[in-house]
This record gives sequence, structure tokens and C-alpha cells, in this order.
Amino acid sequence: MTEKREIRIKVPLLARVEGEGALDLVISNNRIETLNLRIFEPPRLFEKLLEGREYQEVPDIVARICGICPVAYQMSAVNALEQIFNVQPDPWVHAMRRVFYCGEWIQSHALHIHLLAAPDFLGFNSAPEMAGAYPDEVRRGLKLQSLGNDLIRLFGARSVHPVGARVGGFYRAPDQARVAELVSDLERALPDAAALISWVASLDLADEQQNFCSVSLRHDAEYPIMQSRLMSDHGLDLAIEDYEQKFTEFQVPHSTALHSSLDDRPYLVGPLARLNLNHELLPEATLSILRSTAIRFPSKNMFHSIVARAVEIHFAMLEAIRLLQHYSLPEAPYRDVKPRAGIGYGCTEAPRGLLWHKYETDSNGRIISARIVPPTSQNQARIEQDIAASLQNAGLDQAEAVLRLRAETVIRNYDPCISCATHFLRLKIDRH
Amino acid sequence: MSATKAKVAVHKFSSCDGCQLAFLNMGEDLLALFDQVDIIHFAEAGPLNREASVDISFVEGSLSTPEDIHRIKKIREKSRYVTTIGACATAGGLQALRNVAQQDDWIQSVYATPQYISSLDQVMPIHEQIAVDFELRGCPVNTRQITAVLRSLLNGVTPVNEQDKVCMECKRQHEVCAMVARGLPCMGPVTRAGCGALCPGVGRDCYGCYGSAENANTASLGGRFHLLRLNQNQVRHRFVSFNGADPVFASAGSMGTGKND
Amino acid sequence: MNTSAHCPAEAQIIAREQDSRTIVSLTVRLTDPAYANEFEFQPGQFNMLYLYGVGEIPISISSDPASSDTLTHTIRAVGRVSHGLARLEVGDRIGLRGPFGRGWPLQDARAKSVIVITGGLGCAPVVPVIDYVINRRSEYGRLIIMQGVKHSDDLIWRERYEAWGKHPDTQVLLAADMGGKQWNGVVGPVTELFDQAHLPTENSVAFLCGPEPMIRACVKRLTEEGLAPDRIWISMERNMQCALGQCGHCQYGDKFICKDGPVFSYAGIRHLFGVKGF
Amino acid sequence: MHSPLRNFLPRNNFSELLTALSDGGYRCLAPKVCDGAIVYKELPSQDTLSTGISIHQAPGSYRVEITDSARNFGWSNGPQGLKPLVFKSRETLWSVRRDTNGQMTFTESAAEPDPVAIIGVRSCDLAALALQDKHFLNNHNRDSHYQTRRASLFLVAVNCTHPSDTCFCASTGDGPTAQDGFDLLLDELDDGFVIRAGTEAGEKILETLPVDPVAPEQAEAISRQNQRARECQTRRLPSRNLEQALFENLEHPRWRTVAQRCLSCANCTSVCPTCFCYSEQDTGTLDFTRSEHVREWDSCFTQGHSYIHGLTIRADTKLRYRQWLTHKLGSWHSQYGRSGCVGCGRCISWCPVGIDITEEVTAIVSAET
Ligand SMILES: Cc1cc2nc3c(=O)[nH]c(=O)nc-3n(C[C@H](O)[C@H](O)[C@H](O)COP(=O)(O)OP(=O)(O)OC[C@H]3O[C@@H](n4cnc5c(N)ncnc54)[C@H](O)[C@@H]3O)c2cc1C
Ligand code: SF4
Ligand code: SF4
Ligand code: SF4
Repeated sequence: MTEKREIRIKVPLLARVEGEGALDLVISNNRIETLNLRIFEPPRLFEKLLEGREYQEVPDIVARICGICPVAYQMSAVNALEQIFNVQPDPWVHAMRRVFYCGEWIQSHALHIHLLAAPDFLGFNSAPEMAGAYPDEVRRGLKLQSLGNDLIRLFGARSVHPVGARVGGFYRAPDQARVAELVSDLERALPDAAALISWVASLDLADEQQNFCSVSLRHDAEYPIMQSRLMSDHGLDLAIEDYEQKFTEFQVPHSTALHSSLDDRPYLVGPLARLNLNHELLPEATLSILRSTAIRFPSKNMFHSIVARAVEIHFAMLEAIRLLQHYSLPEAPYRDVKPRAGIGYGCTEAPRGLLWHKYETDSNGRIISARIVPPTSQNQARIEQDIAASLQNAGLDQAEAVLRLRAETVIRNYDPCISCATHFLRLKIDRH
Repeated sequence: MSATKAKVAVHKFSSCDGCQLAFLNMGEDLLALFDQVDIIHFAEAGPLNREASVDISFVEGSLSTPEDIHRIKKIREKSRYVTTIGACATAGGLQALRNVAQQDDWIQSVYATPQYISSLDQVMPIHEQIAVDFELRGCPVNTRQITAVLRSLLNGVTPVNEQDKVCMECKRQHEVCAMVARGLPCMGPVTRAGCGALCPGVGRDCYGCYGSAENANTASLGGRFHLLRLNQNQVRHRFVSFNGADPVFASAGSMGTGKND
Repeated sequence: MNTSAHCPAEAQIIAREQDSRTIVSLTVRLTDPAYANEFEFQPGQFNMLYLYGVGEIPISISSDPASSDTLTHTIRAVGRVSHGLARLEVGDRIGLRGPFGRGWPLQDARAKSVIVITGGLGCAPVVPVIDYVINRRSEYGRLIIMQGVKHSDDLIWRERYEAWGKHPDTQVLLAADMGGKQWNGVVGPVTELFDQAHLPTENSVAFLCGPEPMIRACVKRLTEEGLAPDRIWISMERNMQCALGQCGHCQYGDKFICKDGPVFSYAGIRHLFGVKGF
Repeated sequence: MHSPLRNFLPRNNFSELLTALSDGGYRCLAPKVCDGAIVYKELPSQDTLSTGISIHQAPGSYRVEITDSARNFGWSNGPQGLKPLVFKSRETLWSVRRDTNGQMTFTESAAEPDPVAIIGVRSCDLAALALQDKHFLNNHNRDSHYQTRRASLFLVAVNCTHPSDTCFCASTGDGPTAQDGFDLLLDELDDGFVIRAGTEAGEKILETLPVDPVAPEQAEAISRQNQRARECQTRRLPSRNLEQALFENLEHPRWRTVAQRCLSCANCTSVCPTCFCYSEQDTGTLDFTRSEHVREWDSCFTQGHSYIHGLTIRADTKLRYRQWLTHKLGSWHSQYGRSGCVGCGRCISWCPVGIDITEEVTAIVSAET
């Protein structure tokens, strides 16, 4: 190495991510000088605007934090509020919430794989471009995405900001005939989901091992979606109520979203973390497809996230079928709720990872304060760490375009959701 | 129809991305869309070309920073036809609620280094800064609406402005009126149709996410809400939520403010 | 051949005339020859024209009923459908249903003087009337044609007016609220023309078509001059969806414009004429 | 008029009627409580009718109560009459395909005959159906969609014994007992039904039923309960042709005050069993080869109803409410030879702000202002 070289990579607007973010990267003499995943979307101050609202309004309001994962927001919120009001929803409600949530995983993961991530691994700039060359794969993906949307609609009437969930359960139980129809749609699409796993596993994913800490919910008997304990592969075992004791959020000057750390270190949430920690809870049907691929979990290859997503689609479809197969109308689709004063916590596995909520209400159930920690802000520090490692692995002497694409690919691999991340604040970057 | 495809852009401002999903959730019809038009800029779907001239721009989100204003003016210059989509773009969205609150106080309380903050005093719908050719309402807008607008524009005619009340759709679907049969404070009689009366369809009252309909009698409905035992605060929240800067709802919501019970 | 009342038949544009910046005359022929053959209409009747994928609107037939194998429609581009129709070219296809409504009472007018008062585009639905009378000049009394426009540039068919004016016992009077450079007609509302016309109020009928305020003013003048209400005929316009007397939109008090009209005698509608809200 | 009271069908034989109907090829729609109101729902073959439903209606309010009465029809009415069964709230009239040369092929869509028996039809709704027949099946035009569905109906009417507070069919002459328009008509007693036929089709079904003769006490009980049903109604329309009176009062101040309350929401016209307005539009997918032309219920309370380019004839609620009332109670007489109101009271109950048509019209046509 002889010459001194400085590369300044600025990606002013990241493509194929939800929301608007940028990347500033300065490599000087084969050293990364600056590496900022810059999230600049203006804040929407959601926690603040929840104050003074009635508890019934919360599921509809928090849904608006994110159009891709509104179900996650609604479920974390209703869990937290039910904790305050001390209501235990029926097993029926619990099961149907899981199905509702499965719909969101399927929809969000299918969208990410096909429209956002796959073009990177197949060498396209955009989904429309890729659709020209891979019409069958894209069609299959869109079909799966639609199935996810259909599942959300089953309970919520629409898939973006669904209107069916309430504290205590659902406003209305879905109609039996419609459920039966969807179950058979899901069954018919299972081979597609299986083929999807093989397809993504066969993509040319860089082989790159990294060290990171995976964090997810943990449930004894089921693959975690809602309300259980927190765990990590570094020995964490924590009640969600104690989240704030271990996890800290802090501000960095280059982002309008807070960064988050666990014991002062970055950590990973999301499908790869979930699979790393819970793969043995997957149904045998899913595991056997996974075994037929070359990929094994737990995995330290961040790019296996896309495989994890495909695996979770298959799981979520099986899970929805399992829970809907013997569907019958409940006596009541919700429990009546008596509001009271208190503090409650809700934590669920959004498609992108942990989504933690905390609310305080007064005796009428009005919100006194709210705190929401979304998955993407938790992953931010990890993403920056990953970009650095990945570029280092690739070799910092590579051409600028290569480095740039690599960095973008890494970012997209996390499926960052910037609307979620920036629900509350705005920073102006000071450049001196 | 002309031989060249229409050039389409989808832009985003302050929002949840939900309205763009009306495109991305089209299912297999998305492929028909890619066939019918050239997507020039649509960050989430990949193509990036913010500066290019296009035939139709769809704009999601509200304006909340000085840069936003600069950018939307550029978009106007470069677009033959601008359609705003969703409650944020047409009526400020939920985030416009901060217009009525003490913003400084809000910002102090949510973050550590407030001196970094720079944003507009008011969250604005797009039409406050540029001339908008067509507004599509809803939080979020749906694929049916987007398809109807695209069909009209590609046919060279103005899209239909749906402005009837949610009650019309509710009744066409034979939902039992939630307000009359169960005393729920439904916003349907003042809210713009377009969603397909989803909320009455799942057995709940409409909460007004499509904004105000034409000739909306908010005073009469507000009075009815009081008779249904809603307090002043609750009535205000019914009107001022998802379309924070909708003038009809905003003024209905400010009626009787001060009495915070 | 198309049998349904709701469902249009296909027609092809065989001639297109750009009458002014916003006004286009489309002459169409029904593509089913059998249907084209049996199509007959009366002056004053209208068709529902359908623009593919967009919608239907009522448009009067402005051509001669005698040659009904082709049908001319003079369309002012004002909104959604009309703008789209006005952009079509020769060879393009549209949907067509019709004819609908009751036309002008030409039988009743026989041997009487005929006063035609139109405003804006209003003359289109009366053109077949004028042609009809001129072709049977001896069977009618005087023919007085008065046309008003907002701006003289809006006046279409100047040559036609000139030609009509050359027929015996035929008077053509033109007025524009605002006159342009080469305007030698009257400047002012169409009622200004009344003094020049020396209207025959005995044994005459008046046919009126155009914007309602203008019609109201003319009806007032005509009745003041002594024309009986049942001798004054007005073509009305209301929102129209089906043209079959079903959709309810064109109701005008106890009337349905589409089937009881669009042409009404003033005597039949005077209780509502000009009443706000009807 | 119709056959005398001869045949008694004991309650536990009622299922025989259902069987006879389904053997006759009809789907049966029967009253069920759904979301807090009576609606006609398909009755699965082995199912029984609901019992003990009681309905309380008041301006802007409708409540269901379940009592321990064994009766099946001791209620007034639900939010919809027969209208949705014959005049669909949304249907495709025709569709069109366009090929690459721009050539168009129009295809009319036809309604499928779907024989359906409706159990528990009220006399007000029979009257309304007769009015809709006049509108959709007149000499000027016969609506084939309406006609097909209309011909598929088998109407099992039940005389109304429990009018609600909002009912005023006695004053319009359309109830509470049915005069004609039914295939079968029932009078409900505690232990069963007196049943008679109004058409040949009804007669055929009746012949197959295991009926008993009617006892004189039963006939008496029926005439008593029918009279009670008539007399318990407190609301009424002014008892004359209101056309002239309404059109003479177009500037009455009451129009303004009612407009302050009216939401212009069209709930009244949507539940009205005689309202017939609809609008048409084109819909379709993004792929431009096909388009569908649909009609759907519209209302004189919408802006689009009276829109002509550049002008809305009835821009405000005062004019829209006035259009509704002057048409329904006024010009309907000229158009169809009778008032457009059958006294079902739905527009009173289902108006979210409880506007009462009888109160409004009385105020408007009464001498003092
Ligand atoms: C009997 C009759 C004869 C007519 N003859 C002619 C003619 O010869 N030439 C001509 O240029 N115009 C004529 N009109 C007016 C013409 O129908 C309207 O200009 C046209 O409907 C406007 O439609 P649009 O979609 O372009 O306008 P928009 O303003 O976009 O209207 C939207 C929709 O509203 C309805 N609508 C709007 N205006 C009218 C209207 N005036 N009448 C009925 N429905 C309306 C239509 O469904 C229309 O598609 C006639 C109208 C009637 C009732
Ligand atoms: S439920 Fe709401 S939307 Fe439906 S009719 Fe009643 S008031 Fe209107
Ligand atoms: S019913 Fe109302 S709140 Fe519900 S989706 Fe429709 S407009 Fe939004
Ligand atoms: S009268 Fe009642 S139901 Fe009818 S439009 Fe007015 S408010 Fe709605």
C-alpha cells in the first residue's frame, strides 16, 4: 500500500428502506474516519401527543407511527394497557392476536425480501427492474405479501392502520367462512413459502462472520411474538418491566433517532436475533426445509437475516393455519375493561425486532405519559458497527462504488424502519 | 393513449409511510403498474431521481422543516400534476396536533439536547406551500383510491373527488348503525367516504381518519356526542386527531376549548 | 344490436370539427349497421355519450334528424367527461345510448312564427329545429333567431348564422356581453335584442335554451310582451345518470327532466322555475 | 279481499312451512338479531326462528331486548325493508372491454334469478315494494335487474302486533295489517299462526301444510291485537295530500331550523324503503382492457345529487332536506299517485340526530309559522 487515498461516500437518500435516511462515510488512508447512519426524518412527537388521550384511542394513534408494522404497535400498546387495568384476555384473543401478528410478519418480510433486499443480491437497482428479470419470483413474493395483508385484514379490515384491535381483544370476531377460505389460501401457498426459503438460501450472500449480541423475547413453549421475557445469547434473562434497567437510549448528533445499548454495547434485534435464540421452537416442517439448505442457525453471518425472514414467513403461515384450523366464534371477541391508574409495559416482536412500550394512566384510563422504544433505533448502533466490519472485511481499498453498495446493502439487510425510529425527535447537525 | 409511458414519482415527507403502501400492497397488480407507468422516483421501491421532471407526482407526508418547503417547491416545478395522498399531506396528519400544543414544552421533555432542534413552528399540509392539483384523503389512502386516480389521469381526465359521508358507504354495506343501535359516538356523518366504512364494518364507530366530508355539520354531531355523555375533552379528541389541520374538524374541536373537564 | 336501456352501443367518430377553443362537434356513426339504421330522433332529444373507462354524459343531438345515420354532438369541454370527449379524434370510439327525452314541439309550431333564443352553447340543441324550419320555410311564419354569448370570441358557427339570416322572413340577432374587436353585433345581454326584433306575439312560439339566468330574463320579457306561458318552451338541464327516469338525479319537482323533458312548456314548470333548490 | 281466516298452523308445525319453502326451491331469509338490530339472514335448514325479540325505537335510537315471549314476530321492524333484496345497494350494470384497436365490446350484466322466501315481512314494506315496482317496472322503462330479483321473491308477511313508538303506518294507510302484495300472510298468536294465501304460489305452499281450523276465539284475538296495533300508534302524518301544502311553504322558517340539526348524512334515505336514487360510475383495474359500470345507492342529501357543471343546485342542507321532504310527501303524488311515505318510521329511528319527519312536516304545513 503506497498511495494515500481518501474516499468520501455520501448517500443522501437511502433507497429501498422505509423512511428517509442517509449515510456519511469518510475513509482516509484505509481507515474509517467517519461512519454515520444518518437518520434525518423529522420527529413526530408521538409520545407527547398521546398524553391526555383516552386509553381506547391508543391503538389507533400508535399504529400511525409506522405503516409497515402497525400491528406491532397496537399489540405492544394493548398488552401494556391490559397490564395496567389487570385484564387477562381470553385464550381465543391471545391466539387470534398471534394470527394477526403473523399476518404482519408475512407481509413485512415478503415486502422486504422481494422489493427491498433481493435486488442487492441479484444486482438490480430497484424492484421494478428486478421484476423484469425475475417475474416469477417477484410474483410469488407479492402473492405471499398479499396473503399477509389478507390475514391482517381478517381482523383489522385493512392492513395499514387496521381498525379491529382494542384493549381487551378485538372489536369483532372474523366470520367463519372467511377464516376457512384464508386457511385454504394459506395451505395452498405453503409450497411457495417453502420454495422461498430455498431460493433466498441459494442467493449469493457474502460469507462473513461477526460478533454481536442477539436479543429477543423468549417463551418456553412457542416461538416468541408477544409478551414474555427478554433474553440474549450473552446470558440476559429479564422481565420486560425491567427493560430500562439494562437498556439505555442515548442521543447521537447525526441522527434524529436515539441509539440504544445493552450494558453499554450495541446489540441486534429482529429476525436473525430471534432465529438465533429460538430456532429450536420452530415447527418441524419449517426446520426440515431449513435443514435442506446449507444454512444453519444460530448464525453469525448478518446476511442470513434474509433467510431468517423467509423462515419466519413459513413459520408464520404454519402458525396461522394451526391457530385458525379449528376456529370457532368466541362468546365475546373482547373483555370489558375497567380503567384504573397505574403503569404498564408491553413488549412484542415487531417484524424488525423488539418493540417496547410503557404507559402511565390516571384512574379514568387517560394517558399521563408514554415511552416507546422501536426496533430500528435499537439496531442503529449495531448497523454502524456492522458497516465498519463489513467494509473492513471486503477491504477498504476497494473501489468507491463497491464500498458504497456494500454499505447500502448492509443497511438494507436490517430492514431499517425510519418512520418508527424517528417517532419523537429532531436534531440539527452541527458541522464545525 | 400515447405511446410513451407516463412518468410517475412518489415522494415522502413527514409520515408513517402507510400511504405509499397503497402502491406496494397492490399485490400482483404492482406488476401491472410497473407496466403502465415509468416509476422515476420512489425511494422505497428503489428508483431514485428526486430532481427529474415527471408527469405525475404523488406526495405523502406533511411539511415540518425548512428543507421540506424547499423540496416541495422543487417537486412542484418538476411535476405536471401533483396529487397529495393521505391525511399527513392533505391535512397535516396526527403530527399536526403539535400545532395546537405548546411545542417548545414538548420538545424539552423528550430529548436531552434541545438546542439541536430546528423545525417549523407549524406542521403544514402540502397545499399550504404549493398549488396541488388533486388531494386524496385518508389515513391511510387505499389501493382502490390510488387505482382510481391513476386510471383517470392515465385516461387524461380529472380524478373524481369523493366527498360524500362515510354513512353512505356504511349503509350500502348494510352495517347496522353503531350510533343509533349502540349509542357509540360515530364520526361517520361528518367524515369523508373512501375507506369503505371499515370501522362500522368491524362493529365500531368511525374515528374520522378520512377527514371532513363536504357540508359536514360538526356542530350538530358534536351536540349529539354530548348527549351520548362524552365530555368536552372527548368530543374535542373525536374531531382533532388524525387530520390535525383539517379546518372543519379543527374548528369543531376548538369549540368550547378552555373547559377542560 | 343493443337492447339494454342501461348499456351503450359502440359508435365511431367519423368527423370532428373544432368549433372554438372549448367546443367540438363530433359526428359519429353507430358501428352496428342495423342499429344505425333504425335510429331515429326528434330535434331537442339527447344521447348519453360514454367515454371509455370514465363515464357517461347527456349531450343533445345537433344534426339533422333527416339524416340520422350519422349523429352530430356539439360538446363544450367543461369537466371530466366532456374534456375527454373533446380530445378524441376521427376513428376513435365511444359508447352511445339514446335518443332520450321529448324534443321541441315542432308540430305545434306549424304555421306559427318561431322565436329561437339561445345563450352560450345553447344553440346546439336548437340547430336541428332551425334546419327543420328553414327546410320547410313556407309552413311557418317568421323565424327569429337570437343568440347571446359572454364574449364575442365564444360565438361559434358565424357562417351558419349568416346563412340562416339570408333566408326569407328570417332574422338573426346576435349579442355579446363583451364584444371583441371585430364585433358588429349588440354588446349586452341577449334581452337587449328584444327591441330590435319586434317580436310577433300573436300566433308564435318561443324556443329557449341556455344558462338559466338568461332564460329567466328572456321568459320575463316574453311574457311581458304578451306571449302565453304555454307558447314558451324551455330546454332544462339537471344532473343525469341514467336518462331512464330511474336514478332520480334529474328530478325537477314532480318532473324527470330526462323523460318528461328536457324540453318543457313554461306553463308546466312555472311554479318551480327560478326557485332556488329545484 | 283475501281468503277468510280458515287455517291455523300450530307453532310447533311452523318448521313445516320452512320445509315446504325450501322444497319449493326457495332460500329462506328470516329475522335475526345482528349487531343490535333485526336483519333478514339466511336461515340454515335445521335452524329455528328467533323468539322473544322486542324492539324499542325512538328518534335516533334503536334497542333490542330479548324477552321470554315465545312469539317470533313480536317486534316492529329492522333497519332495512325489502329494498336491498330487489334494488341492490351496489351492482354492475354492464362492463366493456377494449382491444388494442380501440374497439369496444359492451356486455350487459344480468341479475341471476335467486328464489328467496322472506319470512316476517311487514305491511309497510309490502306497500313500499309496490311503490318501488311502480318506479322500476313502469311503462317508460323496466329495470331488468330489479325485475329479475323481484320475480324471485316469495313474501311471507306477518301482521304487525308490536309497532314501535316511531311507527305511523296506520296514518299512511299502509299497516299495521297487510292488505295485499304477499304470497302468504300470517297472524301470530301465542300458540301459532293463522295463515292465508294471497297468490297462487302461496296457495300451493299452504295446501301442503298441516293446518287446523281456526277457532272463533282465535279470530277474535287476532282482530283485537290488530286493532291494538293500530291504536297504539301515536305519530301521524297530516292526513291529506301534502303536495300543495308543501310547495306553498317553500320559504317556511322551519326548513332552516331543521337544517341546523340535519347532518345531511343520508341515513334517512338509505333506510327508507321507497327511496330509489342511485348514481353510476366506472371502475376497474389498472390494466386498461376492461372497465365496469356500476350503480350504487345515492341520496338527495349528497352534493353530487344536484351537481351540474359549475353549480350545485342544492348546496346547503336546507335545500337538500326540503328536496327530500317535498319529494317524498309531495311530488311523489304527481309522479306515482300517492305519497312516498309508508309510515315505517325508519327515517326517525335511524337518523343519528333523531329528526322526526312527522314533526317537521306538521310544523311546516300547519297554518302558524
Ligand atoms: C338534456 C341535456 C342536454 C345537454 N346537451 C349538451 C350539449 O349538447 N352540449 C354540451 O356541451 N353539453 C350539454 N349538456 C351538458 C352536459 O351534459 C354537461 O356539460 C356534462 O355533463 C358535464 O360533464 P363533465 O363530466 O364534463 O363535467 P364535470 O363538471 O366534471 O361533471 C361531473 C359529472 O356530473 C354530471 N354533470 C355535470 N354537469 C351536468 C349537466 N349539465 N347535466 C347533467 N349532468 C351533469 C355528469 O355525470 C358529469 O360526468 C346537456 C345536459 C343535459 C341534461
Ligand atoms: S355507524 Fe356511523 S357511519 Fe354508519 S350510519 Fe351510523 S353514524 Fe353513519
Ligand atoms: S370508518 Fe372512519 S376511522 Fe374507520 S377507516 Fe373509515 S374513515 Fe377511517
Ligand atoms: S334527516 Fe337525519 S338521517 Fe336524514 S340526512 Fe338529516 S340527519 Fe341524516
